[in-house]
Amino acid sequence: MCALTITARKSTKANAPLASDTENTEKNIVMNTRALNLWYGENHALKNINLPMLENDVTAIIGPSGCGKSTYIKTLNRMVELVPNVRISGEILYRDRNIFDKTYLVEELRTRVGMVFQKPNPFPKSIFDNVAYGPKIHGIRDKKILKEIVEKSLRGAAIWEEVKDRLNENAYGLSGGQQQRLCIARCLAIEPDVILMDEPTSALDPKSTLKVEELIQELKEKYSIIIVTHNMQQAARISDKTAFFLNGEVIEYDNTDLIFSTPNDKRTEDYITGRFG
Amino acid sequence: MCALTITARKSTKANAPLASDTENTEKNIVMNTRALNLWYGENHALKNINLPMLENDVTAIIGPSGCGKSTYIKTLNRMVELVPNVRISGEILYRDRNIFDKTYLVEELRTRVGMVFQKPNPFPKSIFDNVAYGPKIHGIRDKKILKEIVEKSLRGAAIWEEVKDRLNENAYGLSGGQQQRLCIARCLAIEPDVILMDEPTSALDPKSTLKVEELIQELKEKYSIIIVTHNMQQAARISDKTAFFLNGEVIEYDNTDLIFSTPNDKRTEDYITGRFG
Amino acid sequence: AACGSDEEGSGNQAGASGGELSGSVVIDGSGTVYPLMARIADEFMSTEEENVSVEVSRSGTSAGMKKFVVGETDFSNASRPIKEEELAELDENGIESEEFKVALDGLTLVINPENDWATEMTEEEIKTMFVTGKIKADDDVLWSDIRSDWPAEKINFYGPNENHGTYEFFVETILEEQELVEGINLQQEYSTLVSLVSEDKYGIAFFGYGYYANNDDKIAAVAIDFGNGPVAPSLDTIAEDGPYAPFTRPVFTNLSIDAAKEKEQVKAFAEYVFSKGAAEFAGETGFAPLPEEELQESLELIQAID
Amino acid sequence: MSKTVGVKDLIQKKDKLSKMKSGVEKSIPVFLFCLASISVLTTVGIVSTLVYETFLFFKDVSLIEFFTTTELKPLSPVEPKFSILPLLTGTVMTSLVAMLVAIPIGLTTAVFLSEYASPAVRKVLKPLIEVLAGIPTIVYGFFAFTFVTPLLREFIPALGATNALSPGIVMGIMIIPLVASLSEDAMNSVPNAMREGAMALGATKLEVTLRVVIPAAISGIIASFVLGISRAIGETMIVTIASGSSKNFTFDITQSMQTMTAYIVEVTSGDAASGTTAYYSLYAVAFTLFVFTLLMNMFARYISRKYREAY
Amino acid sequence: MKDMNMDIAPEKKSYIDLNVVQKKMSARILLNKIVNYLFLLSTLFGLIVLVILLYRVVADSIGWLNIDFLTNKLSTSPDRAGIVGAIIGTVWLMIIVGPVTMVLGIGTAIYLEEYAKKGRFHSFIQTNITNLAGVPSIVFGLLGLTIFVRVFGFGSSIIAGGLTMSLLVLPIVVVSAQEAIRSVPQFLREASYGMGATKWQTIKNVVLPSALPGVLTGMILALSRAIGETAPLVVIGIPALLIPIPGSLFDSFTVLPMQIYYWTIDSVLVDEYAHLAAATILVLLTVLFVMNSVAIIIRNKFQKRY
Ligand SMILES: Nc1ncnc2c1ncn2[C@@H]1O[C@H](COP(=O)(O)OP(=O)(O)OP(=O)(O)O)[C@@H](O)[C@H]1O
Ligand SMILES: Nc1ncnc2c1ncn2[C@@H]1O[C@H](COP(=O)(O)OP(=O)(O)OP(=O)(O)O)[C@@H](O)[C@H]1O
Ligand SMILES: [Mg+2]
Ligand SMILES: [Mg+2]
Ligand SMILES: O=P([O-])([O-])[O-]
Repeated sequence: MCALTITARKSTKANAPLASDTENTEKNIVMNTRALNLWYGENHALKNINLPMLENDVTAIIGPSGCGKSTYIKTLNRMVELVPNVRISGEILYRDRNIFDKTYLVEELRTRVGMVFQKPNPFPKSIFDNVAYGPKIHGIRDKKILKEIVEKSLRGAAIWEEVKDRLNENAYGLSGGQQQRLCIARCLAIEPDVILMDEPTSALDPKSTLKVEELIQELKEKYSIIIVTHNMQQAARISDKTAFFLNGEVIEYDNTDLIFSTPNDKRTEDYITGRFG
Repeated sequence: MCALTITARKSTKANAPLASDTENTEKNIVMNTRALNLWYGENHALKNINLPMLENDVTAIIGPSGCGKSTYIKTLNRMVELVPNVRISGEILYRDRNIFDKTYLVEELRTRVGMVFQKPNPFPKSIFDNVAYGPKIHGIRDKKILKEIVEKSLRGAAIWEEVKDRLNENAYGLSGGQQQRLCIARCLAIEPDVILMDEPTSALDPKSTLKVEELIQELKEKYSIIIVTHNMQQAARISDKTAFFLNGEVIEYDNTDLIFSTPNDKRTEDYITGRFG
Repeated sequence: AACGSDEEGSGNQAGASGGELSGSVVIDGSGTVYPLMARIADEFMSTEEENVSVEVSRSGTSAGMKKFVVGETDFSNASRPIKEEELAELDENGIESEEFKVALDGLTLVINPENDWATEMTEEEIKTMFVTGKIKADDDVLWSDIRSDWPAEKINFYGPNENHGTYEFFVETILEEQELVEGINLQQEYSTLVSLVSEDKYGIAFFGYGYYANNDDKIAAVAIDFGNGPVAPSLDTIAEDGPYAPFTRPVFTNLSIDAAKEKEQVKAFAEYVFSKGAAEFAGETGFAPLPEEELQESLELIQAID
Repeated sequence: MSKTVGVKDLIQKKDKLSKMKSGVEKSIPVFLFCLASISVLTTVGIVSTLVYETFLFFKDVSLIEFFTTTELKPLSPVEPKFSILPLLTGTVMTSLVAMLVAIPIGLTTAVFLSEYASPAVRKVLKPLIEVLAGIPTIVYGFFAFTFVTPLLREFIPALGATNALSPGIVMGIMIIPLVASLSEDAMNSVPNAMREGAMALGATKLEVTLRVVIPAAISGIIASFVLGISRAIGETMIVTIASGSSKNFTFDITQSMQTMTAYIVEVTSGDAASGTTAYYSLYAVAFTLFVFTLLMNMFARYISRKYREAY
Repeated sequence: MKDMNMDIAPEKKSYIDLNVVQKKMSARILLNKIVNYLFLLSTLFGLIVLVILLYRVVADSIGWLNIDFLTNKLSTSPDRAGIVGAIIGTVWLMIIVGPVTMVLGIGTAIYLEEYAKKGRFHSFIQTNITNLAGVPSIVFGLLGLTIFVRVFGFGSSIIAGGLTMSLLVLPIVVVSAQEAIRSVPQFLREASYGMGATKWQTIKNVVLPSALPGVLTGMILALSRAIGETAPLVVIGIPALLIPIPGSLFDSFTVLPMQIYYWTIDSVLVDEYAHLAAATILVLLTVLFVMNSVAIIIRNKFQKRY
């Protein structure tokens, strides 16, 4: 697809994302957000967002509570439209196609852009059925193929060894950390292209968090990942790019190491050093 | 009544209250807690509490969340007994009489030991009726006397000027800070001897907080006050004595200035300097 | 062939575990006649034709007729003769029907068992006391207004309501269309009337003999003097030409001839009613059986249907 | 990955197929909409049948006769009279008796369960009381007729074998759980902080209940009363069996009275032939009954919404 | 206690006289105690009635409720009478009410909760359902009589009774299904949408299975209401004597409560009918008890696992 052409630029307002045009200019842009605005009724929740997302990168989104992180990530697979009275302007290109296009079926988009949620949310079904859910709704009925997919996905989510003997047990019997990896496996089962993760470790204990973080590092080999986190250290540890949101605006966007070492914006610095949020 | 004779002493465990026997040995003890233990079912919430409370003093109770502050203060007027499955051992002397005595009627105790709650909880009645409620249930029917009581109490709670023209309006029309002072007025109307306050300002904005703090300073001329607070500065500002609770035990009890300047216990110091809680 | 087997069946297989007929017989109409018809139907189904289903409702004489004239029912019981309008409607709908007397009922005046004065009354006394304004303008009639040595207590009148053929018979035939006394307590259920009188020392009610006969432990019947000394209602006295005759009335059932022609089971049941049922079960349900010749006549009429 | 099937391709192929099936996706809401409309159709059906036949009735009988005279003799061969007042008094008197039983007992039950009983006691008593609501009304009718009336007779000799009192009481018992559970819900939604505020002033439970909890929950409590009344007005079998069918205009609850519902039963199961005024009268009565209960239900919802305190 | 007054600082003008307060205190507390017991008594009142009611029913049915009673067909003679017909009629009724209310009720609930836009139309349907829940059952009987019995010409058949009953209990099913659907956490829906599932796939595969226990509980409660309901069937017209067992949806039928009704009012004719009514009540109550227990078990077993 098209190579990253956007370099450091200023939008009309002061909220321009700054992508330092170093090293990874040759990476493809998977999703590209352009002049995105979003309103919940009267509440202007996202303001003129411009943000690229590179292939096989981990992009972290950080910012204080209520700044619009979840809203943004849910816009990327149009889950935000489940909220009544949402209004959206601007465009988001996924592989060069505008996801808000009339002809773009949301179901198709969501099959390509998977999502992992803050609280592990397995279905109250067996472990097997949880993972097989996606392939099944997309019309794969063949038992043998389903089995292969389930195993492959569970392996991919680094949970296969722990659950292979209890695939028919209810997913609610798993620990929180296992449930979250199961949800990742469920997401992998439809072989998405992009994975969105909204604070995937915030409900987990430190050990499970570590496991999921390691997993994300592995997954980025094959998938492009966007992760929302309120944990600065986590963003620093696992992401390649970081965007800092504040009050619905992108204050700064750059390579993670740069954001955390030499932020351009005073507000970013204040946030990173724990002066608010 | 009896003068304060308890001086620094160690209980069997390490949780002995330490009252430095300086200056105020001549003040009366209003309430005295001795070897108090309390269980919620299996949960041992208060462990061998020994704590005096001096007349016309403000005693602050501080400690991290869940340490038993509310439980303790609710034990002092036996409100804690409203919780099912509560078990209590030990004794609390109010003016030398054990409040757990079979012959001691809770209603009588609560008329002497008033209480102000964390969240303002006026009744859904008029301002007048809120304040008159206590006197009325205690048998005062005379309209004129009731009016006098209401005015006096509202003045006492420093809210008279703000509400004198709208006594018949519903109390829910008041702001949070006004509601809290109304609740204090309601408490004053039955002319209690001791006033218990459980985080009375935690639901208020800074301005209202200040007003209530000033009020507490005035009230202590006439009443003995125990105040639970999670706000260290507040404790330091308004109290004479401070008790530090941790895990249901009293770690340290002393003059407020001593506690905040030279705590005896490492855990107190850690808490005060914000290392936990 | 089916017709033949039917005739044999009703003759030979009585008491056997079941005949060859099936299908349903639908009966509606009078509540007075209901106990008798239900009893006959029950017996018919348990001893004669196990596979025939006879359903008996009791929406009342007139309501039953409404269904009968449009062909919804096969039999319509009645506690009064069929009316001209009803015949006209049957005609209009092209339904051929026949009215048969089934049994005799005696209109019974009942009082509380503790009432020890009015155990005998004359026909005339009954006729005057139940008519409005006859004794007193305000109708607050006292027992002593009828005979001076009776208690000076108000009479409480009860009776079945206008839904019932019994009401019509009482008002039209016995009271000769004079208006019923004001303030009479009219009820839909006979059970209610029985209870009311059994609890009311000064009460008096009228209804069919059957409801009295089954409750003679709770209520008492007035013996009526029709001029030849008091006659208590009983199965014997209410029989044809018995001494209670002025207050007896026949009860009927109307048969749809068309239904009898079309459905063997309807005809079979009709034959059963007049060959056996009406005579055998009248007594136990509180009716006097009709004379045998009359039943035989009806039976022959039915057997002649083809 | 290499050894497995290309899930991505599989999905894309199948998806094209399934998107063709998106007709299903589109038609399902339409289908469900049709199902949901049945409930509306039911209302339309009720209203239109009632209104049409009621209209026919009022062609024969004037509104004035219906609502202001006092005689009801629908099947009289001499001179039929149509007044709803005897039925209204019957309905009002039985419902009044019912509410005199259900309101005090239901409310005190609610108070006991919500304010006095320990959670353990509450957990046992509450479902037991709700059993009362699940007993079929025909059973209550039987109970009223064969047990309560004879029992009351011991104390009130003048009581008729059918009367308004006994079914009224039994209806009240049946309605206790309704009043109790709705009132209890209302009291439970009064925040505990309010109770604690009063207790801390030395109030007894009774004072807390009477002066704080009940006033705060009053809208829900009144709503429960109104729904109870509406239930009593619409109740049929108990009164049909136990209150008789006397159509006298009277307020004497020791005597037989007929309610609107019992009248409908009598006329439909009785002798009135369709097409007659008597037959139409049953629709006029039913329409009155329908409007009555509808208004009460709407009123109940209105007050419980309007006066819900903002705590 | 005297020195309590002394504790109060002299400049503080006191309105509260502690001695008075104290004197009143014991009276207040005593009152509270007494009232506590009064309230308990009042709470127990309902239960006492329940016990009496059950005791009477059991006592009256002893000797009458046996296997024969359960397996015999209906009869006019008390010692032969049984309720197998009413039991099977009740089952037939459920065969209509179950599926009809399930489809209508769940469909309506899904539409309201998942599809309808929260607006005027939504609240119109919602209000309509709440109002229907408050319409007296006898009015539903009239609806059934007019629409199903007359207009559709089903007569007093199972299908007419079943459809009427279905409309009557529909609001119960809709409301409980709505609650069940609403209690399915949003995150489960999101999880499904996140996989590219369509709305209907999400409802079918995630929402309905999770809501099932709640829906089932509502269904059972609705069915038990339908089993015990009498008034609409009285209006529709159920034969007083129906011996045959219904074999199709278009047959006449009777159900347990109707049998209780007829036996209760006919107990005046035949005393033993009161015992038959009691025995039938016991059967009905047992059925309802079992159904409600199942509902409670389902509810407890599947309660909130999220
Ligand atoms: N469903 C909704 N309806 C209306 N407003 C909403 C909704 N969801 C979020 N908002 C508002 O949009 C803004 C952004 O919310 P969002 O959930 O995206 O914040 P966030 O950055 O994810 O916060 P957090 O860190 O707490 O999850 C907030 O002001 C919030 O109140
Ligand atoms: N009603 C109750 N039933 C059972 N346990 C309770 C109850 N209330 C409090 N506890 C437990 O008792 C302990 C002390 O609680 P308490 O409310 O006194 O703490 P606290 O110091 O007031 O905390 P906070 O600062 O959060 O108000 C905690 O472990 C709490 O979980
Ligand atoms: Mg968020
Ligand atoms: Mg607390
Ligand atoms: O029910 P009847 O026989 O009196 O019409």
